[in-house]
Amino acid sequence: MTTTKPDRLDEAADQTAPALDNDQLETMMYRAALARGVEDLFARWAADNTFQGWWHPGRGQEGCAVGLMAALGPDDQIMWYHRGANWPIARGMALEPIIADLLGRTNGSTGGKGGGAPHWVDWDLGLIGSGGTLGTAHVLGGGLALAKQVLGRPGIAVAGFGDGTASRGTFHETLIQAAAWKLPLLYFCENNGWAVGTSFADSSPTATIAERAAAYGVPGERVDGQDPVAVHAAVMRARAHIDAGHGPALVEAVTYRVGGHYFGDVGNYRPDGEMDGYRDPLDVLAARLDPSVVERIRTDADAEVAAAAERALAGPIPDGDIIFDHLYAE
Amino acid sequence: MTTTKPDRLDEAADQTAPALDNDQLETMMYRAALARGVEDLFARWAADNTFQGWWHPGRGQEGCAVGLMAALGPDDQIMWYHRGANWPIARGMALEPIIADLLGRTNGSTGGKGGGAPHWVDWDLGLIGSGGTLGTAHVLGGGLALAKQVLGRPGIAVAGFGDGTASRGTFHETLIQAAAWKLPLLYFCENNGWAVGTSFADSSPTATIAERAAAYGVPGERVDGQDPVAVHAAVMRARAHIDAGHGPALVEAVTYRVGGHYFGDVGNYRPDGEMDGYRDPLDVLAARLDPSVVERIRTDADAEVAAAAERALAGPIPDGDIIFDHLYAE
Amino acid sequence: MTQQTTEARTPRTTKKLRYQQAIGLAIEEEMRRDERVFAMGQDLTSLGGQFGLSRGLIDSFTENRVRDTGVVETFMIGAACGAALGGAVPVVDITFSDFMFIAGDEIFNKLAKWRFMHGGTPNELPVTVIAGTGVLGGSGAEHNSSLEAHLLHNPGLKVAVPSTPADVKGLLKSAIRDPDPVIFMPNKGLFFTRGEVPLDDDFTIPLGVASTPRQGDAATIITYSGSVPLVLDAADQLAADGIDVEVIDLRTIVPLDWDAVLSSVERTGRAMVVHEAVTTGGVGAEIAARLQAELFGRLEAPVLRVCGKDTHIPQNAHLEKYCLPSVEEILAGARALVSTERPVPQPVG
Amino acid sequence: MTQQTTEARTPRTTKKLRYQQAIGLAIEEEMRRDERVFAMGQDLTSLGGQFGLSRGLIDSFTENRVRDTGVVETFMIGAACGAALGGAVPVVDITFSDFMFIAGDEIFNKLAKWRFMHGGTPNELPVTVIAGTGVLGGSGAEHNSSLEAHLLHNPGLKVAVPSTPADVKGLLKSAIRDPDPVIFMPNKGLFFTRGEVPLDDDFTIPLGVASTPRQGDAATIITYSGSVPLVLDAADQLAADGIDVEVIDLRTIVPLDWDAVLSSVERTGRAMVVHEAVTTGGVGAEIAARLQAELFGRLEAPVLRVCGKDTHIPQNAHLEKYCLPSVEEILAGARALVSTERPVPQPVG
Ligand SMILES: Cc1ncc(C[n+]2csc(CCOP(=O)(O)OP(=O)(O)O)c2C)c(N)n1
Ligand SMILES: Cc1ncc(C[n+]2csc(CCOP(=O)(O)OP(=O)(O)O)c2C)c(N)n1
Ligand SMILES: [Mg+2]
Ligand SMILES: [Mg+2]
Repeated sequence: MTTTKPDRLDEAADQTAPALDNDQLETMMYRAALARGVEDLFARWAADNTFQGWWHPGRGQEGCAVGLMAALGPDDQIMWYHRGANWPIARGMALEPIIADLLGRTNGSTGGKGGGAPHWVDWDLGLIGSGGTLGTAHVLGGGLALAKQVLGRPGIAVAGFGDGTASRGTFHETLIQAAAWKLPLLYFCENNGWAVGTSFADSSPTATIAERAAAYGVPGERVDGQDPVAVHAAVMRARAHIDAGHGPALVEAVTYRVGGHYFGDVGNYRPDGEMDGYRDPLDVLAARLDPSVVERIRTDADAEVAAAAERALAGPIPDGDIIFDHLYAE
Repeated sequence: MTTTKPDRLDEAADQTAPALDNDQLETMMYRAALARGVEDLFARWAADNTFQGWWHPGRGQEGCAVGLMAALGPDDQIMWYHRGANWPIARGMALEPIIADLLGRTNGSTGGKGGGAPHWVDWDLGLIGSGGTLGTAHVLGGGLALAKQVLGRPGIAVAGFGDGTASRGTFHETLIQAAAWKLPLLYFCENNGWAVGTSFADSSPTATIAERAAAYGVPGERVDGQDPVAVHAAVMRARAHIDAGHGPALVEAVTYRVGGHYFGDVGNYRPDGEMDGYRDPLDVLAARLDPSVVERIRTDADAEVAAAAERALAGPIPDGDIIFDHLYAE
Repeated sequence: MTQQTTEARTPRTTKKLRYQQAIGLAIEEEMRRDERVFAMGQDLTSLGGQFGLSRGLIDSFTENRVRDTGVVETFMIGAACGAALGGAVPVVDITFSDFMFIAGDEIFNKLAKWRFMHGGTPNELPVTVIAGTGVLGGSGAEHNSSLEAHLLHNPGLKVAVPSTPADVKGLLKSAIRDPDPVIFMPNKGLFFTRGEVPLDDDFTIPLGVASTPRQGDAATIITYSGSVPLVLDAADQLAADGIDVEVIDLRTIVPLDWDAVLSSVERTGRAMVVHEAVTTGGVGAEIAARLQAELFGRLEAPVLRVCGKDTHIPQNAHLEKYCLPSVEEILAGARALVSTERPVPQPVG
Repeated sequence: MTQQTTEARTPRTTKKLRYQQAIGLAIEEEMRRDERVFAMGQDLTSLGGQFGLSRGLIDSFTENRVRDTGVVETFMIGAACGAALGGAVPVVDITFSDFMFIAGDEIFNKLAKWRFMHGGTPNELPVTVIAGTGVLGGSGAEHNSSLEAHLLHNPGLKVAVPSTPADVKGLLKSAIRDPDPVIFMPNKGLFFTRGEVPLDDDFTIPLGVASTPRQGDAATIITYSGSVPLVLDAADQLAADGIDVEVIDLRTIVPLDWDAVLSSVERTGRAMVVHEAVTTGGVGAEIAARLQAELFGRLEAPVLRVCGKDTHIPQNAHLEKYCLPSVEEILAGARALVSTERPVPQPVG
């Protein structure tokens, strides 16, 4: 696996892409549609103050998560990060606990602790959680991979992060140690070109994140994050390396932050023409399926989102005394 | 500037080495001899408990510091690290305050605060100090370079560190920001093959530290640290890059830790034959000079060390109340 | 009865500003005054930082003096320390004070210990770290801790915790001019409060001098930062019942104005501490420990702490109020405090 | 009169061990008992860590379970947290407790807050961090801080501070078995002290139970870690003068055994706290604050703190003694404490 230049993304993916069958593509389409439906819902709710907190929209980045998750198995564990709800949804987590967490209800996956920018968790799916300080996923994801190696358990650990977070010291300390120990760790970077108001192009000393992997003797590949099939293929290549016992790998999915950093950020720092060439990942995926199937999938997904939203809203607001819960084991 | 393999070190150096005149070589020889004399002194004093504390011998690594300092100018500022006294001595700092610091006397450069593994400082020489936690030199050295850029002041900042310390997150955060801002910063790594009892060869995922610089779009060069002239040449190349406004550069000087990690560490974890091929940097330097000159230099250096040791020992032990000094500005 | 801060020289003029704006104003004035001052932080040029504290700064100065960093907190603080050693005067916006732990070595070891370790060379280390404290609705356990007690327990740093826009300006300007590292902690919950701010660009408030926004004899309430408005509100309600409490706003935690605290409590004989930080091991513990030692036998009641609960702030904004001291708790505490009778000395054993 | 710890079931046999060795023994026993337990740290296989705490461990286990890390402190703690989430039971040797600030985010935010933020999923987070406290002659300001008060002020962690080899073994085994993250702080100044250690491999000491190595009625001295031997020495000298003080060794700071502290001080009416950490904002502040609140009017004298000076530990080993509480200071404090007369209540104002 070598670093590919952005302009060669599609060819690189096509060369070695393992086939995705139609069922898999439909599942991917369905989850992408759910994720988009939740994005739409949260945008409405943010605008009318149905929830309080800081929502970081993931709109436009659904393709990364959907492609990634299609390449993961049941033993894999995931440390995701702050943007959107794409990761848990693409992994197949139920919507009610996702939505209820945002609303701060007890039927949320954190039992009422969550809200706004939630820390969704679904233990059985290997959705271990996320930290509020950037760089958490590197060290904790590295630890999940370490546990697998120590205990001889199958699967890999995924650490998800953005382009800005690649600068954190934890990126470095974890990758160097994971490479030395050959831990089963996938670094999955969604490079959406922005860290709040700081552009990757203006602030990065390298053209890509992927090329930085070489400093750790680790393979790094850049892929078009708008194409879930290409992402899937890149992750499959990375995990072949990891599964063979060669240690960590890095995939950089190039994507777009369609909205603001958080809901309410108008983004007037963004240059004109930035979105030129933008492809909606749902359209890219839809093009691989029969239009009538896509139509049905989107209708079904919208219905599931609406039903889950209703159930989520019906959940109770937690009592004040839960603030003392979960500080220590019960 | 490109990464050179260890076996090509000498040729690379010879290709572009700026000439060092005889005076410079004699100064280098003199300072190397002083550094070795201080090493010998401290080893005796450690053995007979003349001082308390943790001395990290720098024996065998004198060539790195002497070569580096020969390439620095009066405006340059230095954050050095824990090993030996080679750095301040090679920079030309007076011996009495160096030795008295080790002894914990008030005529030490830290006025009696220091001792054992001291934090020598000589403001006028740009010897700003050192931290006790590894990785300090990266961030603080980066800050010195930043001040130069902000204030438009001449010179470069040097951050010194060992091979083990290259793994710290501060290495990464500083180099990425320094590269983005094109700060006048030199990373100078003394790779002595060991971090306490952990060997670089066994624990590093890359063959060199130098090659890691590419992840930051920064030139990295590996050089034979036993040859002060080669080190000087490499640093001159690095600083040409920095002085031209292109931002940071990294030099990795390959050297040997002749002694234990600290005085008293017997190093029974070290493999046989490790020191095969070891060249004493003083011999390497001496070979470039007239033997009689070398003889005189070493005699003079020994005399200076002995005289400084005597003055240092005559210094008073500080009063207890200095523990409250220097917490805040006076 | 609210007292004017005494340090304000008769200001030429004042202007009603948001707390948040006073930060940008102070930085801008100090950057004009001293060429060595520069600002760095994440997104300063695009947003004025995550909290917009320095919005507009980039219009007045070059990118050389208003710097956008990456997500590199150890560099931000460590390089500020290094830049101060190099002769510059950095103002670093680390946004949430919780991130001080990311740069924990740089804050607690470098900034606090460097000069001590190096025998006072250099004498000055003028770094200002802006580290938002208090609670920003819905930003969760890793963004809302109040950490001033950690700084109090680690010598070598100064700590400012302003409660009004005028204090923000006066204290921040003092912090930037101060030769020591200052952790300046604006309270995120006060960002949108407004108040008159002196426009005099030499208006400063010395570090280490508390204010007394209300005088009274019934008891002393010692507080600071986001708790000050709550305490003043409670004090108004108590006054309506004829209970006149004295309110001391510490304004800085290091140095802590012990003279103001001790002389007030000596007079009132009753003391309560109110802060948002977790009760156990908080600043209130030190104040209680010191008061009971220095005024033993002169206190009419034990020193009471009405402080943050011993837990973290959940992400769910709805739960935040349960974690923090409320006006009701302050009122109840104050009523209990003023009605406590000193127990008759009892035989021990 | 020294009291046997009550928790030791009649041990099959004991052995005289160095404090330091008891650490390795506890880790080894727990690694045999539970396959999920593994150790990591710098130079574990070559040296048993910087302090030799786990010397010989690599002879009994594979490198899969005894791991040498690089100089990667954020990884060491963060990955321990992640590994515990992944089902392993890590024991991490971070050597000097000062380095906790390097991994400050991982200690104060991740280990302490993760389960809280995730609604108690998972319930358990069994991480043991070995973080040497106290003073190791000549290792300087960044290697000798006593940081337990920072941990007390940050809910979600447990903290052990043993003073004897037997307590080391009993508490460390409890820490490794505990479902919560425990910061286990051996005192570097005690490494070479010796004591009888039960060899029973089920010998544990519960976290949160103080010991009372000496009983007495004249006053209560509350202490822990490296200060315990000094206090016991002082207590012996006081006993020779007919003053019998009670000595409480807290053994853990979180949970803190308030029952033991309160019931003793209620009986003696006089209390002193002795610890190496900086006085201001230390554990002594919390104890004093709590005692004056709960035993108001029942204390014969103010709670006295004889603790570390408000400064850092210089590199110069000769100066260390000036920073730490000494037997002389403890003696002087105790004598003043037992002779204080409660002042006659005075009119206030
Ligand atoms: C350690 C830390 N620094 C700063 C922040 C504030 N912050 C939250 S998200 C964000 C931008 C991160 O950018 P990137 O990693 O590219 O992810 P994106 O938001 O683009 O998905 C920042 C700076 C934080 N939460 N943690
Ligand atoms: C952050 C930190 N971690 C660990 C240590 C303990 N320590 C002191 S020197 C050293 C080895 C450093 O190795 P290297 O960087 O190669 O320098 P060398 O000692 O070989 O000169 C270690 C681990 C420390 N002082 N600071
Ligand atoms: Mg981004
Ligand atoms: Mg080394």
